[in-house]
Amino acid sequence: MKTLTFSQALNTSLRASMERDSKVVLMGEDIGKLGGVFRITDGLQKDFGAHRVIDTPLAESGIVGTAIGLAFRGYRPVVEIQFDGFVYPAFDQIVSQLAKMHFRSRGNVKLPVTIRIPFGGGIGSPEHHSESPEAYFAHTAGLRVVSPSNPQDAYTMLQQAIADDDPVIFLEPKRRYHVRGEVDTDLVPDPGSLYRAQVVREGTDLTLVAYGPLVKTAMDAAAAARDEGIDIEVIDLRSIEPVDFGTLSASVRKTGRVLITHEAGKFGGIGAELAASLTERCFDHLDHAPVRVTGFDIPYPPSKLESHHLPDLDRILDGVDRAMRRTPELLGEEG
Amino acid sequence: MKTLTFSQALNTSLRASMERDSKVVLMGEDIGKLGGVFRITDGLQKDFGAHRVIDTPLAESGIVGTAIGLAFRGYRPVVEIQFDGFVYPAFDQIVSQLAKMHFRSRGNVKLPVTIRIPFGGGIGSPEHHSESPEAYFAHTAGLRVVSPSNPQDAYTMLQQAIADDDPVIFLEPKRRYHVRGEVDTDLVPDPGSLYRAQVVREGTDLTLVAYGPLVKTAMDAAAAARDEGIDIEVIDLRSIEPVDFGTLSASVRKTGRVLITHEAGKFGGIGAELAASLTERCFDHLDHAPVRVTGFDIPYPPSKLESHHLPDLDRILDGVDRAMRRTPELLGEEG
Amino acid sequence: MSPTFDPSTPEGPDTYLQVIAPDGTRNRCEEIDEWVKDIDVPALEKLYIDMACIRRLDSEGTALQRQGELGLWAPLLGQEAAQIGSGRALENDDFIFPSYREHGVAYCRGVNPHDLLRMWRGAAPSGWNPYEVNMANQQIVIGAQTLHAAGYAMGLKFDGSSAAAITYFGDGATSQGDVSEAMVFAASYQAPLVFFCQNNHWAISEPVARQTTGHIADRAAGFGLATWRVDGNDVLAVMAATRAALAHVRTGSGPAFIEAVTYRMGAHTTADDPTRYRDALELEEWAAKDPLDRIAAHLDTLGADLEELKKRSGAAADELAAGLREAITTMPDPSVDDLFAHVYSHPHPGLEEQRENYATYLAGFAAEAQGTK
Amino acid sequence: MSPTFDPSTPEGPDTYLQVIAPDGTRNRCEEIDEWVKDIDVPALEKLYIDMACIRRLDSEGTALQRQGELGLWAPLLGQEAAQIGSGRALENDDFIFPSYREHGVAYCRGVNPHDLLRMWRGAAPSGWNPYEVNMANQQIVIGAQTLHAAGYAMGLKFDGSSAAAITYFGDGATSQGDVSEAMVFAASYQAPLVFFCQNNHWAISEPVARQTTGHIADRAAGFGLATWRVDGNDVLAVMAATRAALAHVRTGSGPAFIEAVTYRMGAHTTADDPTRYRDALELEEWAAKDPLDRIAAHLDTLGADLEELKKRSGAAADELAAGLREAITTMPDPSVDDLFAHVYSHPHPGLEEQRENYATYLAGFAAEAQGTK
Ligand SMILES: Cc1ncc(C[n+]2csc(CCOP(=O)(O)OP(=O)(O)O)c2C)c(N)n1
Ligand SMILES: Cc1ncc(C[n+]2csc(CCOP(=O)(O)OP(=O)(O)O)c2C)c(N)n1
Ligand SMILES: [Mg+2]
Ligand SMILES: [Mg+2]
Repeated sequence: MKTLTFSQALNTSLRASMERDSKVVLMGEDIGKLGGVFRITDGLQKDFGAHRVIDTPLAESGIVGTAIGLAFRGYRPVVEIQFDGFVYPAFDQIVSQLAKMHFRSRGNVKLPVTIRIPFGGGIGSPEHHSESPEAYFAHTAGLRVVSPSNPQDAYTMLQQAIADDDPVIFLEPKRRYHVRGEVDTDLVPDPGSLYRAQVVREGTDLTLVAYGPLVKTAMDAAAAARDEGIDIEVIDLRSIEPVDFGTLSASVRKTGRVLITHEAGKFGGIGAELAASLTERCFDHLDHAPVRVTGFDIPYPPSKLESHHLPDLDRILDGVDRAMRRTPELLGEEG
Repeated sequence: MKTLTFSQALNTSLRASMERDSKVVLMGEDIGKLGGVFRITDGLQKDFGAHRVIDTPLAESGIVGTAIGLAFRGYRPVVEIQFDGFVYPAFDQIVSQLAKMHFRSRGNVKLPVTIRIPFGGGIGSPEHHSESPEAYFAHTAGLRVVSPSNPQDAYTMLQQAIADDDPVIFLEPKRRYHVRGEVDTDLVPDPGSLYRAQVVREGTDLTLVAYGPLVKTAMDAAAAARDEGIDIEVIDLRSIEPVDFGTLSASVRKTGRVLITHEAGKFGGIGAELAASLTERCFDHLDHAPVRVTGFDIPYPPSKLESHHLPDLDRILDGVDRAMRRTPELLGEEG
Repeated sequence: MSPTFDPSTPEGPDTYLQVIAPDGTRNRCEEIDEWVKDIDVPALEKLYIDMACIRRLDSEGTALQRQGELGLWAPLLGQEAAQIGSGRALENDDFIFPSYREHGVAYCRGVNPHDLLRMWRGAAPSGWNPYEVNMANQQIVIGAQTLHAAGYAMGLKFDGSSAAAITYFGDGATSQGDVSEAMVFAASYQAPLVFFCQNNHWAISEPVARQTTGHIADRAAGFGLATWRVDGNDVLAVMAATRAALAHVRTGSGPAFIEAVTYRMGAHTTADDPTRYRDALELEEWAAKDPLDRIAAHLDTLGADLEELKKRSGAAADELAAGLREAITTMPDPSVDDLFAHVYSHPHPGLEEQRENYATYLAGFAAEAQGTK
Repeated sequence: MSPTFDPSTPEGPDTYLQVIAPDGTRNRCEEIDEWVKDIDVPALEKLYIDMACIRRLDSEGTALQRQGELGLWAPLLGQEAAQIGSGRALENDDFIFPSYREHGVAYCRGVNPHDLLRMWRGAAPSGWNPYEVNMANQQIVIGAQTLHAAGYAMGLKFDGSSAAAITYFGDGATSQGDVSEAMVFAASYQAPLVFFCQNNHWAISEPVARQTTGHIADRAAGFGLATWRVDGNDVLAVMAATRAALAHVRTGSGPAFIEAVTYRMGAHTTADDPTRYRDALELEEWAAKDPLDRIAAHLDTLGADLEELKKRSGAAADELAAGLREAITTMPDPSVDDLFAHVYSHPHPGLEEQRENYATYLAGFAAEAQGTK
């Protein structure tokens, strides 16, 4: 057991993956000497060389496209996209190439590419530095999408993602990078555990589903609700695609109420899929429609307004009150 | 009243827009002499000149990016993307620029750009020619997304989209291009009607929501269900973003059951948002969870398999049976 | 400081490298002559037969589409020299990243008839196993494959391999950002990659002048690539330039670029109607530069037995055509299982559910049909 | 056929156009001399004052960020000549599409202090109204603005306007597909657009050699653009080349490209630590090429009163700095309404609902705070 920050856990995890498999190469802008703008790759180029920690030209389509080519050749590239908002130039390569190559080649070509994206807001940055693009990727068949919420998962899940033969979009909640936690670097994770959700707090009254940056907020909300006599079960989704509906449904059947929270906009966000699927799966057990507490459907706002945009403890509790039918419904809704 | 095919209606609509406003310019690959691969712009370059019907270099990011620049200069560009699967190279320009410029410029810069995309399957094409990317755009704040299902709407909605000061993604159900229908070219549409859904068949037992290519299939399913004694209300969504929840909720509160169908994959598709929102809005009126009948979560399959992938009359009826609790639920679901 | 090139200038030995003129005479072409000095009459005859075979392959493709056996076909007519000249210059372990029109290159790779037609029939998303023939599957998204090639070539370099990568694309593709980025990456890492641009003058209905105001090869030079601009209808010039470019990239001196100036004599695809946008005169002009005729004329000057050659090439083409027809009649239709297979490399619970639900649904129909429902 | 350029070769009059040498001596530079023959001592002094002002603007930006008044700042230190030389070459109706570092160009446009700082403070997504100053808002997505500029310039051409467009971007940006596509489009339509690349040698931690193996200007030439490669620390050379390029594009002869070779003396942004990736020696080398010092030295040779000039420029800079500080203290924080305003240009029912629901939610807190809930 070591105490590591979230970013140290990722760094250690990359190092372990590179030591284990010489085909693992890192690619991205400024990941070499600088160690990446978030220092996740700090020291790795020094230790593994410029052919394994590859500073790339400034072109995201090029980065993902050449990562695909390297994977074609038997490499296992781990791409860093500098910020969430800069993944879109690579969208075509991700959606039409990375996601579809295994299907296109009838299983002949595997592309074990991991795309690491520091995502989400809360760090006071200008435009394009705080986005939550997970719904785009989750809607794309052929991709797997995961997001760790704590240093231990950061450590374990990243290695699992890299070891996976399918392309994985790995979303790192950047505002949690500095958070410290216990990390067992000897832990041998269950095979398949990468795609399992985790009940991080048991409860009986309502299921609260969060991932990445908001798991901590969800836990805080559950603690606060406890004081008001509401016993919340918190689930860390961990895998956004596939979703571990077994774990989710079991919880919702028990509690009868579910609240989903994410930073991304509401319309067509992951919350929509979770709400729709859980309604399909648990309709007769639901006491209230699934509630979504999300970012607004706006471009990510300037930093002086981001605290309004991001779901926080109060907004989650407000959602809980609605789910518990303690407050009036929103415009257009009914209880 | 004229009888026009869907494509003629679009062509006539473009012509009318160009005659009305000299700032309307068309841009795209092969839209000049060839008239586009679907001939939607047939004859327009001859009549309006190469500066108004602009054959572009083969680069979608370039097309959308320069359309933005033209709009900056006061033009009203209508972009044709040759096929759905070729819009992704332009994704960054659409999502980070087109969608956000009005917000970024604090309302100073309007980008009245219409992006026409022939979308959906059913025409026996190879990869990338049959996709349904609507969920990506609908999840993007700043864009409006519409899809006509018949020649009259094709004619009216396209002019409305072009006249709109916001960017509009205009999805044309390509497999319906050859369909004929009555078109009133003198019709003066209600302002705002572009974003309204339409009840195209009244019914009492179940609300069936479709858009674009599947409205016809939905109508056929409703007719078939009638024979089995089920009275289906069919709604043509027309506007995918914003959604006319007023019309939808009123119907669902009446019928208590809703089925949503689209060609796009299920996970994170528009059906998820509609199901989640309608559950929020009509929970106490629902007799069954909203049912989704959609494409599978796979890359669009080769043409010899596409009939399996595309929702058809039988699959919709199967969904109706589930919604009516006439057949067992699917794996993992409950009634 | 502005370029003075007019893309409509007539092409000839002044504007590109040419070894065999359209009338069959042999030019001296210092820049590349040495690379084909081993090509004697039998070797030339072999190239001729290859070109005749892929011309037949192409006409069979079009015919099969007309007969409804294929969903679509992208003709290569006119581009035989570009594809055979380059395809035959490659070593077996060189890896190819093609676009969708390189049936001739696939033929050089020994791709079998089933695999050649599978995708065009709509029976599968692709044809062959890339690793069996060292050639990636067809790429439909214009330009996307060039980045894969750049990455693969980076891998070759990291591995210390002596193999090279080559990527094929068209004149239209040069406008795509991906192609420029591929040049940036390949140059930045000095990767052993040959960019092979078949400038067939058209991107569907758009002439090459819409994509560039200068020579495509000059653009590549600006990215720091070694470049060759060759007569793409001259199989020897293409082979020579490709060999030269491959030799260049194998030394580790960075990527190379070949612009093969050729012409698409047919439609863009069987869904296209080129009479809407191009001039019959242009076609005539290019017909006079036919890749096969000029090699035949050249062989004639060397005293080869043309009649015998045409017999041999006809027989080879017939055999190929028979193989294609046989492949079509014996190709099984895909099954419902193929819908869900290979989306992921290991099970995905959501997709498994969809697969099982759909199987149950289909079984219901079967049961109904048998009256057991 | 391979380029022999080594990006680490020392720069000087052999590799770029230079009018004033670092030591203040005046070179003859035939290619562009004529374009600045009107620049007399008072005009030179004005350019010096401009550069001094934006250097102060820049140090104020950094200071304000350190004091927590700004969220971020992107220093332009070292790039004063590139920005003033080009910015002062423009006509008022020329339209600018900048990146994020062109504070100096915005200053030339007369953008007021509030608007200069608004975005960096995190108070709004952008600063000014583009149509008031003929300059688009800052662009953060690398290279994206070059396509907007190309489209705008196409519009200028369609309109028969005599104005031009200019777009600013960095050396790193040249790798982005969008920048290549912008050159393709601008060339294809012969649009009146000047591409202005500030090659400041670094893209955050990556040296320009990662992006290209040759001169950036040569790449542009390959796209058919008229190109000028100038000493970007020489305000006269930059002004001359920009005027020449503008004149070129205004004639309808197609787009132009300027590579201004300069150096980013500061950090990439206030969030960056350049000591992690670059050498102090390199900084020293470039400090010796300072854009202000060389103009002062040159003015000295012309007999100008330097002391008086520095007094004047100091006063102008002080005034600008005072304006910036005043702007910061008087800038209102954005309101919740700004969250929802301008997402669309006309009402959107879904967003309206969210806005109203959020207002109700906030009102609940206010009520609670007043004990009325
Ligand atoms: C990204 C993308 N955009 C558009 C298309 C549609 N399309 C298919 S082929 C083609 C023209 C290609 O021209 P070129 O690159 O010259 O190759 P050629 O067909 O002449 O071999 C176009 C526009 C596509 N396949 N991909
Ligand atoms: C598409 C995109 N990718 C990555 C980034 C992150 N980023 C911001 S500035 C920068 C370097 C830019 O270098 P250059 O173009 O040389 O401009 P300079 O900063 O030197 O002025 C990077 C990688 C971005 N803003 N946009
Ligand atoms: Mg072509
Ligand atoms: Mg730079």
